Amino acid sequence: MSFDVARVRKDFPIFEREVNGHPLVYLDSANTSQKPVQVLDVMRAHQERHNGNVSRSVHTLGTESTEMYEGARARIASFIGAGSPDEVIFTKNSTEAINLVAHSAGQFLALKEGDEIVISEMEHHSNLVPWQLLCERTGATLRWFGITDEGRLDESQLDELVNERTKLVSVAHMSNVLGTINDPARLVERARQVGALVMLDASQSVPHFAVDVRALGVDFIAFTGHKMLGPTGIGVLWGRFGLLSEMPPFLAGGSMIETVTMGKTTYAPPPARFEAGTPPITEAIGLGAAVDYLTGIGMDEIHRHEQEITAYALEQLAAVPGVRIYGPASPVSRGGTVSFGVDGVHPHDVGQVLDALGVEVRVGHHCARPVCQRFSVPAMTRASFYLYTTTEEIDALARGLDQVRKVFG
Amino acid sequence: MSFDVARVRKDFPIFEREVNGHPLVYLDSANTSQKPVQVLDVMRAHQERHNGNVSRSVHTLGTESTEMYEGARARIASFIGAGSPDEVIFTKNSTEAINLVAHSAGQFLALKEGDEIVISEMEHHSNLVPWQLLCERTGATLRWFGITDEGRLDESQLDELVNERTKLVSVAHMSNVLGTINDPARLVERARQVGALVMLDASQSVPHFAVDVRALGVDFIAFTGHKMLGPTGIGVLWGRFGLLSEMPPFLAGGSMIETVTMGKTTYAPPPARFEAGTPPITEAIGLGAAVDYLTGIGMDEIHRHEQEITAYALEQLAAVPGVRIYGPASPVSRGGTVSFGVDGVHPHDVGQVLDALGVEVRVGHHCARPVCQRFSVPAMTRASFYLYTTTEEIDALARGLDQVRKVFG
Amino acid sequence: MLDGLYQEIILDHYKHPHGRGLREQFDGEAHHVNPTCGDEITVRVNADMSDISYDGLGCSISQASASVLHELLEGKDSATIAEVHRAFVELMQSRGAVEPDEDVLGDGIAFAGVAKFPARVKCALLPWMAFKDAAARAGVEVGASPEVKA
Amino acid sequence: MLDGLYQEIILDHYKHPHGRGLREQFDGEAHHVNPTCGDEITVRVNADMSDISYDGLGCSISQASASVLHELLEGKDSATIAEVHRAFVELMQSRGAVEPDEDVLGDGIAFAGVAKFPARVKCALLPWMAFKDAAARAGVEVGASPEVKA
Ligand SMILES: Cc1ncc(COP(=O)(O)O)c(C=O)c1O
Ligand SMILES: Cc1ncc(COP(=O)(O)O)c(C=O)c1O
Repeated sequence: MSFDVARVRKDFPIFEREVNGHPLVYLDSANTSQKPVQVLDVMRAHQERHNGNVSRSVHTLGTESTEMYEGARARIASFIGAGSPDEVIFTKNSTEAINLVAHSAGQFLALKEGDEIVISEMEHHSNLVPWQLLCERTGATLRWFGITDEGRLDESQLDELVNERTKLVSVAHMSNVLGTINDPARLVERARQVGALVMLDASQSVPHFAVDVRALGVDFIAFTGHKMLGPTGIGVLWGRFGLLSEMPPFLAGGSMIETVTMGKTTYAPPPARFEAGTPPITEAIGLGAAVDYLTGIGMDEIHRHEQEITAYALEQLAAVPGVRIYGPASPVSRGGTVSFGVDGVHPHDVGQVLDALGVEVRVGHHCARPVCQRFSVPAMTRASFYLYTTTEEIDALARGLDQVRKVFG
Repeated sequence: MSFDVARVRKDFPIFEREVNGHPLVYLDSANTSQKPVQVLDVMRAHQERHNGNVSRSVHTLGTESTEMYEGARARIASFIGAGSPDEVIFTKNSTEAINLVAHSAGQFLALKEGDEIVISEMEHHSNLVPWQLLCERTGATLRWFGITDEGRLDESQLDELVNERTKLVSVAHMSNVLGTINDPARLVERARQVGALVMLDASQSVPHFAVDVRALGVDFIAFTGHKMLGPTGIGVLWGRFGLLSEMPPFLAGGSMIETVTMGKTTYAPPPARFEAGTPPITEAIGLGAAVDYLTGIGMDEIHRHEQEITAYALEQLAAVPGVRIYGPASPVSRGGTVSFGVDGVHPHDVGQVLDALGVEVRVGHHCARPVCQRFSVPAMTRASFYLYTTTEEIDALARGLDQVRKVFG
Repeated sequence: MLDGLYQEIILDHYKHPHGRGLREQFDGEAHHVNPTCGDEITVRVNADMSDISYDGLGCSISQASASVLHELLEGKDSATIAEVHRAFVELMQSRGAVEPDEDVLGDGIAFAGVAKFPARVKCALLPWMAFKDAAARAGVEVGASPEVKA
Repeated sequence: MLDGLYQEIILDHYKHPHGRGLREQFDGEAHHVNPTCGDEITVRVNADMSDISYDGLGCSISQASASVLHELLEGKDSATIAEVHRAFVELMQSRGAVEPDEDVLGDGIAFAGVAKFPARVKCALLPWMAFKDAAARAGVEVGASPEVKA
C-alpha cells in the first residue's frame, strides 16, 4: 500500500486539537515528535496489566515486563542493523548516550594531553559540551570541522584534522538546524587509517530514514525516543560489542553488577553494565512500539514523503520576500528541517505570530549556538517535518510569514 | 474521610488481572509500585494533547508542556518540604541521582587520598557502587557502618567512623531489604561537627511516609518515581540550593548551558544545570500526578495503614514453621518490607511456588548483596507492602508458604 | 490574541528605540543573556542615574522593554527607580492578574499583555535584570526584586 | 502449573544430589555466579572427564541440574559430552518448542518444563556453563554453545 499522509495523521490524537483557534500545524518535529495511539496503547497496556521490575524477579509480572523490555531491545537492534541486541543500551535520551561514551570510552582510551577529539561546528550542544568537559578532565584537545557557506560539513581539512593524535571523532549524522545529512564514509575511512573511534549523533537521522550501523561502519551511534514517535525518557546508545565489552561502567548501581562486596565490585557484560538502576521500562517498550509503527509504514516511504515536503517547503519559503534559508537550498542530502530568517524580524517574533495562527515552529539557537554564530545571527526560525506533515501545513506556514511581515512591516 | 483500602484498590487497574489462575497478590512494591489510573490519565493527556518539548519554544504546545513540567517540579518540591522548586532536579531514577552527586559533589569536594566517604552495609548497590567508583577515581577511602543482629544501623562507632577526614556520608533512609528506618539525626549532628556533607537514599522512604528535607537537616536526598505510584524513567535529586549552585555539571548537553562557543561553555543555574538534554517530560508530569494522589490520601494515613499491615505480616510470618525474619521483628521504626528465609528451601523456589499461587514476591539479593552476606545467606525472599496491600493478601502469602513447605518438605 | 502582546506602543518603541547605544562614561555595567533564545543586552549606568545606556540583540519585546526602561528610569531619583522597577517586575510576573498603574509605569503598561505569555516574560525582563545588576555595580541597590528564572 | 517445573526427578536430584563435593585432583576449574539471585557454582574436571566434581549454593533447579550434569557427563567421551551439552542447552533455550530425546538427555528431559520459565532457564544452565569453562581450561572444547545471558 502506498503512503497516505491523511491515514497516518488519524493515528495521532493531537491533530484533533486547535491552537489559538486554528487547527494545529505542528512543524517542530526535530524538537520532539508527536506520538501515535499505537505507541500510547502499548505503554498503557504495560502499565495497567504487566507492570513489574525487570530482570530481578521470578514472578509472572516481572517476567512479562522483562520479555516486553528485552523484546523492544531486540526490535530496535534489528531496526538499526545491529549485530546483536546486546549492542543496544537504553539511556534516558541521546544526551546521556553521548555522555556515556565521553566518560566510558574516554576512560577506556586513557586520554591525555596531546590526544585530540574531533567534532564539528554543526553539533547540537549535546554532542559538543560532553567533549569539552572530557577534554577539560583529561587535557586532550578539542578540534572541529567547519561549515561551508552552503551549510555542508567542510571536509577540506579532513586529513589534517583527523590525524595520528586523534582518538575519537563524533559528528552529527544530520544537523538539527541546517538539515544537512552528512555521509560519514570518508571520515570513517580516515579515522580507520589513524586508529580513531567514530561516533555518529544519529538523533536526527534514525527517526527519518533507514540507518544501518554496520553499513555505516562507525563505532557508536546515539538517538532518542521522543524524536521518533516514542515517549520522552528513553534514548539509545548503540556500540560495537567488542568495544562495549572493554569499556568501564559509567553510571553505577543496581543491575549492572556481577558480584558486589563492600570492598569490590565486578560488572555484568553489556548491555547490563551500562544500565544502572531501574531502566525506563515502559518507555523502552514504547520505543519498541514506535519502531514497529515506523517499520510498518516503511522508513523508505517516510523518507520519500519527507523529501517531497522538503522540496515543496524550500520552494514556498524561497518565494516569501525577505526570507533567507540557512543550509542546503535543495533537498539533495538534506532532511526535512529548514531554518530561516525573516529580514528585520527577530525569530522570537516570527514564532509568536506564527503560533497565534496555530503554526508551531521553533525559534532560538536550537541548542546549536555555534551554527548561529557561523551564520552571524543570534537565532533562527526552524520548521521541521515528519511523516505526518502535509503540503497544506507548509502553505499555512507561508501564509503565516506574510502575516509576520505585515505586523512588523 | 478515613483510609479505605478497598476504595484505593479500585484506582489500580492491574488488580483486575489474575496470575496463574489466581487473583493477583502483589507484594513487591519495594521493587516497583503499581500505578493508579489518575497518574496514567494525566500522562496520556499530556501525550495526546499537550506534547511539546520544554523550555525551548515560544509556541503554545511547548508552553503548555513547560508549565505542566515545572508545575510537577513545584508540587514535588512542596511534597518533600524543599525550600524552592529550584532544589528539585529531575533524573531518570534514584541511581542517576546518586551518581550525579558522586560525580559532581565529588568534584566540588576535590576529593583526594586520605579523604573518606562513609556509607553503610545495608545500602542498595545504587548507594554503594557509585561511591566505590568515586573512591577509585580520587584515591579517597570508603568506610561503612555495620548492621546489628536486629537489622539496625550500628552507630556504636559513629564518632570514629565519621571524623575530620570524612567528606560525605550517604546512607539509606529505609533499607530495601530489612525494612529498617534509619533516623539520621545523630549522624547529621556528627557530620556537621566534622564538616561532612550528608546524603540520604530516600528511595524507600519518600514513597511511604512524610519526608521533610529541612527537618531532616541533610544536604541531598534521592528518590525514584516508579516506587511511588509514578512511571518508570523518572527520579529526583533534591539538594540544598547553595550547594547545588556551587557544584559543576555532570551530564552535559542541551538546556544546561548559559552560553556556548566551540571553545568554552558556561552553565545555567540549578536545576537546569543538572538536566542535560530533553528531560523525561511526561514522566515528570506523571510523578507530579502521583504526588497529588499520595497527598490526596495523606502520607500519614498511608504510613498508618502500612504499619498495621506490617504488624500483621510479622505476626503471620512468625507463625509459619521454619520461617526466619531478617530485620526488626516489631513494626517500630521499620517500614512495610519484610525479608525472610524458609528453612531448607532456596528463595528462588519459594518465589516460584508463591507465583504459581498468584503471590508476587521478590527473591534474590535485592541489589543489596552485602546485607545477605551480613546474615550469611546467598539470597532472601521479600514481601513488601504499600497503601493498596490488604490483610487478605498477607493471608494468601502465609497459605502460600504452607504450600512451599509441602512441595519441598 | 496577538494584539494583547504586540501593542502599538511596543512596536513603536521597537522600531524607534529611545536612548539606544552604549556610552563610554559609566559606573556600572552588566551583560545578560537569555540562554534559550540567545538574546543579549548590555546596560551601563552612572551612579546618579543621570545616564542609562544600553545595546543588545533581541526580539521586539526585549528591545522595546529596554527603550521603555530608559525612558522611565533615566535621571530619576533612587526611590522612584526602585518603585518603578518593582512595579514592572510585579506586572510581568502577575500572569495578567495585576492592573498596571499608568502614573508609575507610563508606556510600561503596554507590557501587561506580555505577562500572559510565560515564554516572553523573560524577554521583557531581560533589560530590567541587567539594569539591576549594572546599578548594583554602580553602588545603587534597586531593591530585592523576586528571583527571575531564565 | 508448578508440576511442569518441579518434576519428581528434579526434586529427587535436588534432595539427593549425585557426585556433589569438590575433589582436589583436577585439570580445569570454573566458578560461575548468577548475578540476579546470587547463586554460585564451582565445577572441576579432569582432562579425560573421568572425574567431574562440583559444589555450590542455589535453588532446586540449579542444584538438580548440576547433579544431572554429573550423571550424564562424567566418564563420557568428548563426542558424547559435546552432544549432550548441546542438546541440553538447546532444550533450555527452546521455550518448550523442542521435544527432548531421552536417549541423549536421560534425567535431563525433566528440565523440559523449566524451558517455559525464562527466569529459571539461567538457573538450569548455570552448572552447564561453568562446566564448559572448566572443560576449556582443562583443554577440552565442548563446542560452541549459543551465548547465554545472565
Ligand atoms: C534503597 C534503594 N536505593 C536505590 C534504589 C534504586 O532505585 P532505581 O532503581 O529506581 O534507581 C532502590 C530500588 O531499586 C532502593 O530500594
Ligand atoms: C542532533 C541532536 N543531537 C542531540 C540531541 C539531544 O537529544 P535529547 O535532548 O533527546 O538528549 C538533539 C535534540 O535535542 C539533536 O537534534
